[in-house]
This record gives sequence, structure tokens and C-alpha cells, in this order.
Amino acid sequence: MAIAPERPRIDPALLRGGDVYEGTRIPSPVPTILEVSDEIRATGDVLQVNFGPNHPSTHGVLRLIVDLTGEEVVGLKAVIGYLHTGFEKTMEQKTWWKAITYPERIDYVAYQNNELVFVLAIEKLLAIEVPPKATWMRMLLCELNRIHSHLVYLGTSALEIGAISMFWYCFRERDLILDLFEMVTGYRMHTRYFQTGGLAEDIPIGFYPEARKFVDWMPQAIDDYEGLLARNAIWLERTRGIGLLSADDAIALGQTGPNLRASGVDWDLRRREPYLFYDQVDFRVPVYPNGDVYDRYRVRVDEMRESTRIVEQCLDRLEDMEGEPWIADDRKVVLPPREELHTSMESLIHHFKIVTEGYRVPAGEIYVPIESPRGEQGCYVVSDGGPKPWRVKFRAPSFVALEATATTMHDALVADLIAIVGSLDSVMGDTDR
Amino acid sequence: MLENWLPFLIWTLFAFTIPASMVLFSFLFATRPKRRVRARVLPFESGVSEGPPQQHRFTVSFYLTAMLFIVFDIEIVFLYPLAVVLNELAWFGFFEFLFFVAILVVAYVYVWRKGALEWAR
Amino acid sequence: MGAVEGEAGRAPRIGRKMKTERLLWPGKGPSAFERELGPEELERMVGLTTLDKAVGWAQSSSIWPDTFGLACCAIEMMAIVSSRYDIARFGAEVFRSSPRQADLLIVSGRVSHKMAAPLRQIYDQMLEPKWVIAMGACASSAGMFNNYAVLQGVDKIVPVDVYVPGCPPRPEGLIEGIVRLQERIKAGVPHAYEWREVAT
Amino acid sequence: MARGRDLSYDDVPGLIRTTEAYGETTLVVDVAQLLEACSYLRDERGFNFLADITPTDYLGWPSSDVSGYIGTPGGRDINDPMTQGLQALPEEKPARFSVNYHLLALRSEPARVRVQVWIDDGVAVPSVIELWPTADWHEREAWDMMGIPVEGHPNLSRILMDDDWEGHPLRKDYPIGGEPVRFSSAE
Repeated sequence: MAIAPERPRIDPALLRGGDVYEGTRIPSPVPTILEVSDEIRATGDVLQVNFGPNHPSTHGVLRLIVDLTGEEVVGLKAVIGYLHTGFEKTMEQKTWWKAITYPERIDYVAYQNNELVFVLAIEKLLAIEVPPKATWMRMLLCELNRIHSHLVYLGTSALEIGAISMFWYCFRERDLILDLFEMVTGYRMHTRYFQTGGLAEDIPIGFYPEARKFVDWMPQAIDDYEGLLARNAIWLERTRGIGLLSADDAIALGQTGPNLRASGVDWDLRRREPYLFYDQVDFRVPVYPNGDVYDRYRVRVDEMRESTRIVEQCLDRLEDMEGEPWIADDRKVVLPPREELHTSMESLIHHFKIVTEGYRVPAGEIYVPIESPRGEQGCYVVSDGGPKPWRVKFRAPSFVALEATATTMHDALVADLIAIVGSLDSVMGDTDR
Repeated sequence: MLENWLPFLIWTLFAFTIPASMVLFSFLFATRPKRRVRARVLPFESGVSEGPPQQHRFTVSFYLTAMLFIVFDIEIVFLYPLAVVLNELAWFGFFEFLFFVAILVVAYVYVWRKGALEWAR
Repeated sequence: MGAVEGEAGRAPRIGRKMKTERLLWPGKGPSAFERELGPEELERMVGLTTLDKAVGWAQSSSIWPDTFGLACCAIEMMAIVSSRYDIARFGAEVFRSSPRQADLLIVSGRVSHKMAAPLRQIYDQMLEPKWVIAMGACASSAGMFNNYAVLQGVDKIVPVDVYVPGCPPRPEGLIEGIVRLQERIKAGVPHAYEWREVAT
Repeated sequence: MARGRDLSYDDVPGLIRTTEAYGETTLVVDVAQLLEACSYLRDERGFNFLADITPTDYLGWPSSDVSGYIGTPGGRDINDPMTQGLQALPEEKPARFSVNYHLLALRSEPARVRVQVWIDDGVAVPSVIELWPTADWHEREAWDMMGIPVEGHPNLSRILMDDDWEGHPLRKDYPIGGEPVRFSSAE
């Protein structure tokens, strides 16, 4: 049973290199399990090792059952599910309003993007018009969150490969970003700041100068990282030409985001299917041709620079938007302001209805994809017109990224295994949902 | 005769008492395990270890790496006595040392060109 | 710090600090345990000799956590090692990955049923004296996930010493949990597995 | 074969109906001809990327009236006054389970389509691993969480739940589990 007997040609307009090896390296009967070939099994030297749930180098509770001959990886099987939290079942029990806080815990490194994708899905079903100030602020926070996610990736995967000081560099900037989140939303992680129809609160007064300071400082910080790693002989030796993934295999395995752009396919949802105001913002989509660990690193570092530029442009727009509404004023869905409750009976009824039973979303099903730091984060929502979602399903880019472990493990050593799993940048909460 | 051995004896005394005290104190003050648990006997395999460690055959490439280590690293042992008497031997000792290292470099280049340093592909 | 109320009617005793030396924070005053139990009862109950105090001080000053990162709390657990929060000031920055060398198991994140068996096995493989911190709402009580997949509180399978609230708790919150644990060790409070069986 | 935005999908084999809502096209396909439809979409229409396979359980889909702010299928008209009374019954579903294949044409003018298949409990769905290898884990998750048998899948086993777990948690008749809490707003 050949896998994908003949692949459809990829649109050459999207390709920037990416033909890293000819043919396909996807293992044949089961695309996600690398079987030990018979002659190696015959030598009897195969040692099965558990990179189990509690392993320092797997990011979270991923379990890899690896067959080794000496240092060489000849067999691999990923076992997931050790962090399955039953999000989708739990969200079906909660009203729309309460369910918004669940998606943040799914991909707990890119929490703003997850929350955004669920809120966008609800707003699309409700056909609510979100004020521009809220949309710009959402874009700003999501880009800050993208930098935060890439910093956590860079810090931990460089730590695994041996560049331990990178961890302290990256977590220094991460805390700067979390200070901004804390100033705007009141808490460092899982901010629950996006509300159906806009934002939960207005933007605090001192936020813009603080964000300006961060935007001015970030490019030098990225220069520090690149100074440490870009021409570091050990880093190049450990990452270049390792974990190869060609453009065909990447698309066949459903890779998205930096994993796809590092394999030479120019595909970024912010550019191809713009949502929010990404078409009014100018940024460059970094694409690299070689499809190895080093290119995934380069894509993510360049994306940090681009995100800083986007944050800067969002700030320019936001600064002359003082006093504009930051949430829609559709009383059926949005809580009326507090002071209005004392005077008008009608808003009291609205407030009561929204808080107790929850607003209702018209019946229908919808799939909204956005570009999260790991790739296409889709949210498929089915509503039966009631106050609770009927079905919520998150298309998790990390779930798909781990499918590529078997393909990228082609003649890798044990040390490369750690670099490859780190470069796929999968978050286990997102994988197991 | 004794006095030039005295410093050595004092040094040996310290070298013996310090590790012994560590072992003794850690044994004396250790808190005994409350319950004998089967899991403690198992090897740690990231949380999913089933049974006692089975015997595995290790590939021959590890043997090769061990041999290389011995060839190039244990040579230092031969250089210790040289270092002690180097000033008496003066130049002769130094050239002897250079000749010794030259042999090693030849061996190193041979091994390197043969590709033994790369992991057996 | 507030006076420690004695029995009804008696003059409230001003809680004075225990004899255990307060190197870190001399002016801090009595810790939570000393306030609750009062210095005399605790010392009488536990009967600390100077040797126990020395061992307690040694154990608490270098408590090595096990890298047991599960979910979002693991990211904040990593943050306590970073330069701004720096757990090295409390001697706990060495994160050991094997349970043989770890004293403290920080359960950081939600424990799914599939992960419960490995968690219990790792706890058993840790050598005494060992302590457990349930970090975050999910480890303490499954937090917002009251469903089929998540273990309702890690103290159902592992005796827990300190519960740290928060979702995820701030790095300062976790450091406060570790400092509280150190005070318990110095005060000689017995380990969780000695006086608290696993909650059924 | 027109490369441009050919919007009509009438020549998809096994097509039952096409619905357009919220800017998305949904092709309801007969389950027997799912493989032909998918390979046609992939080879002729350029949908070379499978984003997601999503099973949904419609057991107990509300046949009763649904009051409240029901708007037109195209979305709500905000300025006309909302009526409180019964507006529209959500339409009846052909079968209990719907399996949705979200396809994406990864090309310069991108296109998305949802291939929807309606099956009852126990009916098997053909595996599309041959067309898109990424379907491997998606189908295993569909089997694990919703109990949808996938025939032709080389390694159909549980992926998220424990191997000895009984029942399929995401089904509507599967209890939410967890512990009863004293003060819960769950009505």
C-alpha cells in the first residue's frame, strides 16, 4: 500500500526550495511509526529505550519508544495522551461565556492565540462587529504572545542541545513580555482578556510607553541570541542537515507554521487568508529552503523580528485611538457597563440574562483557522442555538507536528533525536487537548 | 627517611578520612525508608519501567570508542614521571617528549582519516 | 505579625521566634506553623535536638526538585530558575531529572489518569526524605477540569506536603511554597508520607 | 482543468448536497463514495492539504424549540428588534454522527472546503491515509474519542486515552465524569 501514490504538484508560486531529498521518507505502512528494518533486527543489537513521559528533553509529557543500534535511531514510535484533559467535553458543559477561558490552557505557551481563535469563531457565528481598537489590541497581544512562544522554544531547545545560557537570555525577555500582559490584563499567563465583541477592559494608561520600551529593546535582544548561536560552530554542527523534511512530505504530513515555512513552502495564514487587520500591516514572511533543524530555528528567530515590527505598527494605530469603544455595544451579547445598571431596567435584564443563562449563539457550524506560533490553529464550533456550545474541536498544530517525528528521524543519532523533537516545537497540552 | 614521607602520610590521612566520614555520616543520619516498595528496585525508565533490567547486547562501535579513549587519553599517565624529572633531563627530556607526542599525532591522523571518529554509519 | 491568642482569658502571648536561626530573613517573625502551634508546643511536640536541627537545616537548604513538568505550571516552574526569580537564593535551583537524586517532587500541572501511574512510580522511586509540592489548582484539586480525564487532585495518589494555589501560580507563589516547605523542615514537621495517608 | 476559483463542486463523485454558510462550502458526500470524492478533490481540484478530521455526535440534537436571539442563517440583523419567541427549529440531522474533513488547497489562491459524511453508530469510515498521511492520528483520535471505526487504517488503536479505557468519552451519552461538587451552577 504505497503512501500517497502520486503527490499532486505543489503550486510553484509557493515554493522556495524545499526539495531536500527526492522521493518520500514517510514510513510506509504506518506514516507515524518508523519500523526497524529486518536486517537490523536480525543483528540483535537493537536496544529499545523509553524517552518516557518524565524525560528532561521531551517538551512535556511526550513518550517516544526509540529503537537504537548504538547511537543510531533505527525505530521510533511516539505515544501521546499523557496530558489529555478532556477540554472539548468540558467546554460542552459550559456556557459560551465561561468556555472562553478553557482554550488558553490548551496551548499554554501561545494562550492568547488559542483564546482568539475561539472568540473569533463565536463572533463569526454571532455576526458581531468588533470595534477597530479591540481588533488592533488583539493583534498586538497575539504578536507579543508569538514572541513569547518563540522565546520559550528557543530557550528550552537550545538548553537541550547544550547552549544553556540561551535559557537565561530568552527568559529575561519573556518576563518583559509578561510584565506587559500583567499591566494590561492583570495576570502573566492565561489572561482571559478577549471577550466576545472585543476586550474585557480598556487599555490602561501607561501601557503605550511601556510597550514602546519593549519594542525598542527587543531587536537588540534578538541580536544577542543570534550573536550567541547563528555562527556558533557547535550549534551549526548539531542543527544543520538534521531532521530533514521536504516540502512534499511536510504538506503530506499536514505540517503548518514554522515547520512548513522551514521546508520552503511560503504559507502563512496571516498573509494568505488574512484575519483581524493583518492585511493592513506590512511584515515579511520568513521562508527557508533546507527543511532542517537550523532552518526552523532561523524561521522562528526572524518571525520574532517581524512580530516586533507588527507590534510597533499596532502601537502607532492604537495611540491615536484614545476614547474609542473597546467592545461592541450589542446588549444581547455584551455585558452593559456597571454604572448603567443602576439607572436602566433594560440593561439590568440584559445583564441578568447574560450572566445567568448566557447569551445564545445562532445554530450553525464553522471552522476558523488562525496562524498561531506553531501553525494553523483551527477551531471547529457547532452551535445548536442554545447557551452552550454543542461541539468544539481544536485543530492542534502540535498534534500534527509530532506525526512528523518518524519521518524526520531518518538516520539520526540519539543526540539528533533531542534536537529534532525540540525543533518541531510541540506543546503537549495542544497535542493531547 | 621518615621526614620526607611525613607530608605524604598526612595527605593520605586526609584523603582517607574525608570520604570515609562522608560515607559514615550519610549512613548514620540517613532517614530509613518507611516502606520497602517494589518500584524502588526497578530501574528508572522515565516513569514507565516494567521489570528488572534485561541484559542488552551493546553494539561493537562502543568498543571502538573505548579503545580510542584508552589510546589517546591514558597516555597522560606516561607523561607524569617525565614531568617530575624534566629539569634534570633538560633538553633531552623535552625532545623525547616531542617524539612521543609525534607518534600519537600520527596515530591520530590515521584514525581520523579512517573515519573511526565518526559514528559507524 | 499579630499576637498568638492563648487559651481563652489568658494574656495573648507575643509569638516569639523559634530557636531555629533565621538566616534568610531575620525580621520576618514567626512563620505560619509557629503562629498556629506556638513555639513552645511545636518544640515540645517535636522534641528537636540540636542534631535534628542541624540535619533539618542541611536538608532544607539544598532541596533538589525533580523536573516533573506537566502543563502550564511547568512554564512558570521554569521561570523560577530564570534570573529574575532565581530559586538559587534558596538552594533549590538544581533540577534533577532522575528521581534517585531528587528530594522534592513539584507536580506542576494537571495529572491525567494515563499519567497517574508514572507519577506514582516516580514518587516511589524517589528516596526518603522526600517532599511533594502540588503546584497550581490542577495539581491540588483538578482545578477547572472536573471531568473524566483528569485526576481530581494529586493527593489521591501521592501524599502532598505543600499546596500552592494559582492557575498558574506566579513564580513568587511557588518560591513562597518552597520557603514554607523549608520552614516546615527546619521546624521538624514530619514528612507527608509519615502522618498523612493518601486521600481516598 | 481550470486552476482558477472554480466554485462549483457539482462534479464531485457521491455528492449529496452543497451548503454555503459563513463563507464556507460544505459538501455532504455519501460515505460509500468518500474515497473517490477525496481523491477527486485532491488530484483534480488541488486540495493537497488535510487540516483536520472532526467527528461530531448529534445524539439528542435539540428537536425541542429554541427561544432567544435566533437570527437569519447569514447571521444576526442587529438593528431589528429581537423577538423572544420561537424562531426556528435547528434542522433535523440525517444521522447521528457527522465526520468532517477540512480540506485546504495550499496554492496561491487558497480554497477551503469541508467534506461532510453522515453515519450511524458502528458504520465504518474508509481511511484516507493513502491520500493524506497526516490522517493517521486524526483517524485514531476519531476512533478513540468518538468510537468511529475506520476501515483500512493500519494501526487503529487508542491514542489519547489509556489502552484499557472503556467507552468513547466525546459521545453525548458518555457521562462527564469527575466528582460531584456541592455548589455547582450546572443546572
